Amino acid sequence: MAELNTSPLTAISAFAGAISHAHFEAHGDVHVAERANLGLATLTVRKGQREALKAALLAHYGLELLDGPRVSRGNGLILVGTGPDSFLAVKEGGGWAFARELSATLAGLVSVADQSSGYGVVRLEGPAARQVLAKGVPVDLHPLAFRPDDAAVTLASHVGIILWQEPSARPEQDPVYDIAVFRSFAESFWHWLEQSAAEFGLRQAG
Amino acid sequence: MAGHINTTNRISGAPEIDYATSARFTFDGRSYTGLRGDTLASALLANGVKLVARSFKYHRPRGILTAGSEEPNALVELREGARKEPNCKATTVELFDGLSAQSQNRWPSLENDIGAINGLLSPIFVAGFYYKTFKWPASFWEKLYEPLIRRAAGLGRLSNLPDPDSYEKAFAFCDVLVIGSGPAGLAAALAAGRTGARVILCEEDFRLGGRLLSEAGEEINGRSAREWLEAARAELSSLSNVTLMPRTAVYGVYDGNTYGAIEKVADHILQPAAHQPRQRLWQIVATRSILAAGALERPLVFSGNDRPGVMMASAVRTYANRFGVLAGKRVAVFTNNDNGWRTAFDLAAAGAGIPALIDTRTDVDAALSARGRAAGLNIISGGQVVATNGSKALNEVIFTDARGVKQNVSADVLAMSGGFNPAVALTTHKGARPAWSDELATFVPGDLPGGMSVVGAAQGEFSLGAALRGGHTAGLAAASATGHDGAAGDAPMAADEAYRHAPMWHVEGAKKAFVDFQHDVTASDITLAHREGYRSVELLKRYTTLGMATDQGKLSNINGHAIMAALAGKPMEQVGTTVARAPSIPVSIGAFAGHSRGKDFKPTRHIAGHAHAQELNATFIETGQWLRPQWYARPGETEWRDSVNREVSTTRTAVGICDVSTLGKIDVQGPDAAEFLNRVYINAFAKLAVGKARYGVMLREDGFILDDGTVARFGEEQFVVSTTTANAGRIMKHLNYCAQVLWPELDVQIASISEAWAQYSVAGPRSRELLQKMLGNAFDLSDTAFPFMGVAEFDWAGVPVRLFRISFSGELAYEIAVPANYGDALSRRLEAEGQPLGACFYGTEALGVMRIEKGHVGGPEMVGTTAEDVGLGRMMSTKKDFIGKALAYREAMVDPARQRLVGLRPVEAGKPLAGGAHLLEKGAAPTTANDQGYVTSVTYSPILKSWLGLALVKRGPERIGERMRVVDLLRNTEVEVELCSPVFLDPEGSKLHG
Amino acid sequence: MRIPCPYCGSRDLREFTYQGDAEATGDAFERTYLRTNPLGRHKGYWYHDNGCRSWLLVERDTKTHEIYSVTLAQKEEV
Amino acid sequence: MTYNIFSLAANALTGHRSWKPAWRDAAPKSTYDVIIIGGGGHGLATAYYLAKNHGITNVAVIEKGWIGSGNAGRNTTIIRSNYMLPGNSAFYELSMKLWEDMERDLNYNTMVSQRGIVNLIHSDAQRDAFVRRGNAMRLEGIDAELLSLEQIREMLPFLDFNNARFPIKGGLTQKRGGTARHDAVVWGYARAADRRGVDIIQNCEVSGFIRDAKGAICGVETTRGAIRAGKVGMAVAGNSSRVAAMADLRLPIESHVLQAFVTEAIKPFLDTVVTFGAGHFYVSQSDKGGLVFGGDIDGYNSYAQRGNLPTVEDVCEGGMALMPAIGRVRILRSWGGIMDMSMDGSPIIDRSPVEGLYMNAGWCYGGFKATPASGHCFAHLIATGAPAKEASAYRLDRFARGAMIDEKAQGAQPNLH
Ligand SMILES: Cc1cc2nc3c(=O)[nH]c(=O)nc-3n(C[C@H](O)[C@H](O)[C@H](O)COP(=O)(O)OP(=O)(O)OC[C@H]3O[C@@H](n4cnc5c(N)ncnc54)[C@H](O)[C@@H]3O)c2cc1C
Ligand SMILES: NC(=O)c1ccc[n+]([C@@H]2O[C@H](COP(=O)([O-])OP(=O)(O)OC[C@H]3O[C@@H](n4cnc5c(N)ncnc54)[C@H](O)[C@@H]3O)[C@@H](O)[C@H]2O)c1
Ligand SMILES: Cc1cc2nc3c(=O)[nH]c(=O)nc-3n(C[C@H](O)[C@H](O)[C@H](O)COP(=O)(O)O)c2cc1C
Ligand SMILES: [Zn+2]
Repeated sequence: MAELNTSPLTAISAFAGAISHAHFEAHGDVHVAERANLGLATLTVRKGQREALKAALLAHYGLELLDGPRVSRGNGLILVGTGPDSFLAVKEGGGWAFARELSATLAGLVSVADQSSGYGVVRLEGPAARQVLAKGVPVDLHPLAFRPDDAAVTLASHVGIILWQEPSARPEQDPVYDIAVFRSFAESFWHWLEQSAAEFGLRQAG
Repeated sequence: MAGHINTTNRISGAPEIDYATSARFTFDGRSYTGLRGDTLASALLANGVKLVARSFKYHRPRGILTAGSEEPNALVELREGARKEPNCKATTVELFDGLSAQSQNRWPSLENDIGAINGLLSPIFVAGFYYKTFKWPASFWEKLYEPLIRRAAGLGRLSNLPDPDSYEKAFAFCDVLVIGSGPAGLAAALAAGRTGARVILCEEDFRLGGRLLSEAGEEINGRSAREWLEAARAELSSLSNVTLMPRTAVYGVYDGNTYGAIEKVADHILQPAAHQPRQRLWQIVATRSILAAGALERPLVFSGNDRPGVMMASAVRTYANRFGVLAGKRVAVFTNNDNGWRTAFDLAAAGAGIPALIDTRTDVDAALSARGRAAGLNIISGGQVVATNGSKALNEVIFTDARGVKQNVSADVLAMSGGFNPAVALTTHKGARPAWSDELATFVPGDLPGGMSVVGAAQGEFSLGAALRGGHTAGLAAASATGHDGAAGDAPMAADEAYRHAPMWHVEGAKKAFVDFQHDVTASDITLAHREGYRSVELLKRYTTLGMATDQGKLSNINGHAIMAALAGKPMEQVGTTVARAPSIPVSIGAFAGHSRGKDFKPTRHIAGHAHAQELNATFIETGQWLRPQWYARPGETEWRDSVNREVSTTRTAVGICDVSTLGKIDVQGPDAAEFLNRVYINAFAKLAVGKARYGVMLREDGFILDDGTVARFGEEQFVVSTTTANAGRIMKHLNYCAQVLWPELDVQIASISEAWAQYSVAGPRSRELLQKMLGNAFDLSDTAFPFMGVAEFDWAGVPVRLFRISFSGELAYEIAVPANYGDALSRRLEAEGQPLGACFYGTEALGVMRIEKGHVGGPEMVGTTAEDVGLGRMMSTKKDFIGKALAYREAMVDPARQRLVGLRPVEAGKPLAGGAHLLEKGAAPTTANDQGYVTSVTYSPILKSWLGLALVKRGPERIGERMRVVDLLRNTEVEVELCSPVFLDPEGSKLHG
Repeated sequence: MRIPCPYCGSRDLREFTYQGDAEATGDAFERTYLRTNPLGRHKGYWYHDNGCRSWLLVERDTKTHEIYSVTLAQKEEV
Repeated sequence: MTYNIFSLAANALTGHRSWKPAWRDAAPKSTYDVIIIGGGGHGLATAYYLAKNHGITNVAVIEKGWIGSGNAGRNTTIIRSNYMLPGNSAFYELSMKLWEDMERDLNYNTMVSQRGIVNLIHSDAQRDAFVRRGNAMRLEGIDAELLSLEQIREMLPFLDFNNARFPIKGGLTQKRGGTARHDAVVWGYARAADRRGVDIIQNCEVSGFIRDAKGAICGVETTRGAIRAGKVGMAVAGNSSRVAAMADLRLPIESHVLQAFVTEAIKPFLDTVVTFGAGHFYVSQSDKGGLVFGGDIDGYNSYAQRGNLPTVEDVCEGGMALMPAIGRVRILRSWGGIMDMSMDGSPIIDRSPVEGLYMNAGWCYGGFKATPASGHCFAHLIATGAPAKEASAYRLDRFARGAMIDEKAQGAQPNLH
């Protein structure tokens, strides 16, 4: 009989499969990479706790919570506005432990659900990124209408996405978008992305 | 390739034509050469081809009538093989090297078309003739008459092969959308663009310029219009806030300032480049729009007006000035307005003979007449064309002069002009109607869609000066309305030539006078419709098919309606016009589908363990958008049944593993979470203990079953609701409705976590052994520590685990969940740990077998049933309110005679049962009245060695033990069954405890 | 059609689903089955399905599809 | 003048000068025995059967626009009787029988074309559901056949069999189903009713009801004046709620827009009616050559006879998924109609709670095929006061009783029916 296997399970990120089969160009105007190992959590404000939450976020993370579909940034985490009382909390390298940390820190103020595996996140950048997204995202992403730290919960073709623009050196010419997609849709989303980006050349970033 | 100018009718000096680059093409197999800048129509005319098509009904010979997308006659099949495209307008097809086109709707050839016999029978084939005949005998309709009609009708052919090209959709947003790039549109785009507003300019044609491309000798700002055009194009291209979209037609106006446009990305080349779509469907959201779509010239209705060679006067000019093609050597003109004169002047200047200029008016402007006389024109004022001659091409025009004296001239082109109709279609897509203008004798825009303004010829402003001024002013106003008030310079200036015109709707004559060219609707058809009472323009349309062809009446409607108005003795504003609809330019179905076709029709959702399941040789099944393992075939298993039977037996005797990740999982938290669930489910949830799960049923507001599943309580304020795979989205929406709309006072937070967890059912007598071995001392699975319906959360192997002791199979069973990124690893670990225990994976088929053996209701039992119908009535709490309660007790819903759930066993073991078959009593005739119910689910049970069924049967539970027949009249099977309890296996539930 | 979601801003129809009458009054039966169904101004419940998942109260003209007002069905707390 | 090949030939020789109007353009009289509101297929058929079956000829059909301007003039013309539930099948089969005899009965060729209808099956669960339906039809004596994948391949070789997201596994067919020329149905009933003395009054909108002292309805107010009648029947389809509101009634109906599409004409391509089981798409080819197709309702309540782009795209995506050969066929025209979506997807033919007012409504997107039976049964109800046996389940109180006839089992959610 085999020995008790206590070795840790290994993670496979949402886009790992799609990217391993993807066709990339050496040169191109759209660059893409998966942001794996993120800490992700849905954060929903409890009744009457919005002000207390703001204070707690400021105290613990130095994060000033913005209203509406915006990205608020604090020490080590960002909150993406996804609804009147809900946020997608994102932490670099946080994994599933992130949700526990948030639950503990913000107990009583919010309800937290771990989504570190729920979404796959890709980063799309480059001069043609906006044109690629226009082929499926029914939201105005023109630099005058959608700026760094703006967010939108919307669609890309038939796949639901959470989209936000990251700050970058030249956000008008070279925008950087992060896109969270429910895990099971990763391959379909990828396929759409690959087709839509093909004419501009899809390059693997990093 | 060297350019050719020596084709029959080519002339030099057209600035839009690249004389140095030729393009070879074929039409009906014959080779020709055209030039870059040509359309197929201009190239055909250049080569002297007159006959290009046959009409729809009478198969009359037809040529090229116009130079734009309003063309009714010159439709061809373009390309070959799978790329063949029927009904392409030669007048809008951009010529490319290698183009091949065929004429259509003719047999055996264009020259000799048997279908032309319909023309001889035309006294019978009048409007609506088929309503009056073909009635007998009835069966002949499908067998004889209808196939004949169908074969004669229709236009081009489809290849019947999958379209090899791809299509794309795209969204765009702007402050100002300008539709049309004639002088009005260019002026509007310049004015708006200079203020800094975000401008999109859509132009259907492949060149920007509109009528400026077609006219000679015009001046703007004191210089040649050509110079202004080139400067305008250059300036617009240089503005980063202006997007120029040639080859893009706006086809529809929708709610919310949304415009549909179709871009022909690669129709002008042999085939799309790699990664290039053939066409792109744009959805443009524009705060303001400026319609500058110009005006269409109206034909005149007279005997023989459809003969190849009879053309629109503006088109004749377009061919000469823009394309460098003389449509004819002897161009007679028939007009009721000054535009015909312009054609005469330009064509004379280009070297054509003008045998006669026939103007219906007797009061032509003196200066114009003088100019005509000076040019030596044969002017017939007060004249009318009464007939034309020529077989398959015009050779003679017969007309009367003001005194009624008949004359004839030989001519190979008759350029006609009946006045102009503004292109108002896009103003009416949202329901507004155009307004009749007596002054212009045409319809002009009436109420406009919100945010739209109309300029230039589309507004009924027919002079160049007015088009430029109007465009400039509207461009400024639209930009200003979107907050852009920058300087934009002065409006371009040009002359305001007058629009002098005398309406003329129908010239009486002996032969057919066509109103709708493509559909062969004649003036006498309109008379007939009037006589028979089809007088509303909408009835006229439907009875005669006037305006229903591919050109949608762009040329014919107003003439037809005016003839009806005259017959009815009513003014045009009362007669009105028919409704115009999107798309105003026909748009291919492929473009509307875009990326979503083939495998991309709908997204495909993958479970985290997909790759592992593939390695285990799983066959997958679509469950909504998910792909789920259906069974896992092992070597030697030839029938899918073999695999399923093995999976069931293994699970029932050892242990089976099943991916259940697709079930919906909803995280419900908050101080009021328990109260919330208590209101949502029919059974009580308020007192569910932490660390426990409970099965629950939800009803819709109307009292019927909505969904079922288990609810686990992980904490005082934390629950996880599970839903069926199919209903996950619907339940999320429902719970949000409850929380946000029904009970906003409850402090509850809801999040979908379906995707966050990969979940596996581990079922069977050795399931505990497998899991305990795998989890080691991370968790104690003993019955006392973790009893039936227990739930727990703990860490193991570096990840959080959620463990549920719940069972769908009726076996001792668990569900184990880990964050989905670890699903693959868990799946493999389960396989490895399970192997020594004889474990196997099982798919949805085995899952289905086991749930039927246990009589658990599934999707097929929850279609339009009440809780009572499926034996769950006792779960409905009498002590609390819940959604659906108020309506669940309506009389017919609690009628004991309803069809209710029972089990079925064939009397003769081994007889298969069929899902969907109905039940009849023994000896009863197969009638609706005798119908006792139907079979919802069937399976073969390898454990019980029998087919089993679940069925909804009238008073079912009261009739247990009764024998009936399961009858499938479609497949001619009949099986005697005994009604039994739906729980076939282990009714006491002893197996649940292992 | 575009619906100005109070949270997300103006969004395309494809992100939303219409649920039903927000004006029907009466008992459970009447509210569930009997619709006011007027031509003209009407308030209905919509769900921002492919957006912020808010339930919305949309006042809209059922003939022109003009939208007069959109509010969150759940009033924001003050 | 009777329509046949001889009268047509005779007229051809004389320049078609002696044809008479197919129906008189009547002006309203001051009173009628029965007024039918709505000059669609149902209203005109009702008037025809009142005259033909019940001898009631002092009848007016009042139409706000031109006859057929509502859904009768804009539907995708599919006729079938492939219903599943007992309350429906007998009714739609009566309708099918009336279709089969219509041309003779009306002396008008309505081009009833029994080219068959095929419902495609894409999963085992769907096959079971269609087997259930097919058997219910057979029990009612209606033709239904299950088709194998091979049979479908042979009939419709251009469907996507190889690269489909949702593979085709078979089909259910009703060969007697098919299409009819929708406008001709309106004109045929109008002409036949007119020939029996019925007044067809166009451009006359009912704006209110006239009530007697006891509150019973005894006439209508219209844009052309008051018109009195012994009984008033409403058959106004998408406008049912508005007309009922004039009698202070609130109905289990919501009006929704359904779009339809026609392509440019092409040579014969599709010889039957096909419905896609894994998307929202159904299609047939008109005799003129256009592919006539549609899909789901837009999904929001509306009185605009036009829809929006998401639905257009959804329908065409279904079309391309099913028939990738139609990618290069162009949509010529799209339009919308106002569906009287009932809360269970089935119609109502009943007396209203208000004395003197009879109701025919709730046809959803399936009332064209019902036209003859609807007229037949509604006439019976109005003439005799009792429901016709084939329509006996279509009572208004069934919602309160919980006896819905819900083929799709979706509940009181019109946009899901
Ligand atoms: C796009 C589309 C596709 C469809 N496809 C099919 C199909 O394939 N098969 C099928 O069986 N069914 C189909 N239907 C449904 C079918 O068309 C309708 O159910 C049926 O036509 C309704 O009955 P009707 O003909 O009497 O209605 P209508 O023709 O709508 O008649 C009602 C009439 O009442 C008039 N009216 C309304 N209010 C008043 C008033 N106050 N005063 C006077 N007159 C008034 C209206 O102007 C209208 O003419 C479809 C419908 C649409 C819109
Ligand atoms: N001689 C006369 O009596 C007479 C009559 C009418 C117009 N005109 C002349 O025509 C010109 C009118 O200028 P204008 O700018 O109003 O019209 P225009 O005809 O010059 O330009 C209209 C442009 O709109 C494009 N278009 C039409 N529908 C479109 C759509 N749906 N999407 C995209 N593009 C579309 C056309 O292809 C065309 O290029 C003036 O020069 C005027 O003198 C003369
Ligand atoms: C079965 C059917 C076939 C049709 N075929 C055509 C057609 O070939 N050409 C056309 O222009 N319209 C066609 N139509 C659409 C009508 O022109 C019209 O749009 C429809 O009847 C709705 O009327 P409305 O657009 O005037 O509101 C067809 C409609 C139906 C129902
Ligand atoms: Zn929103």
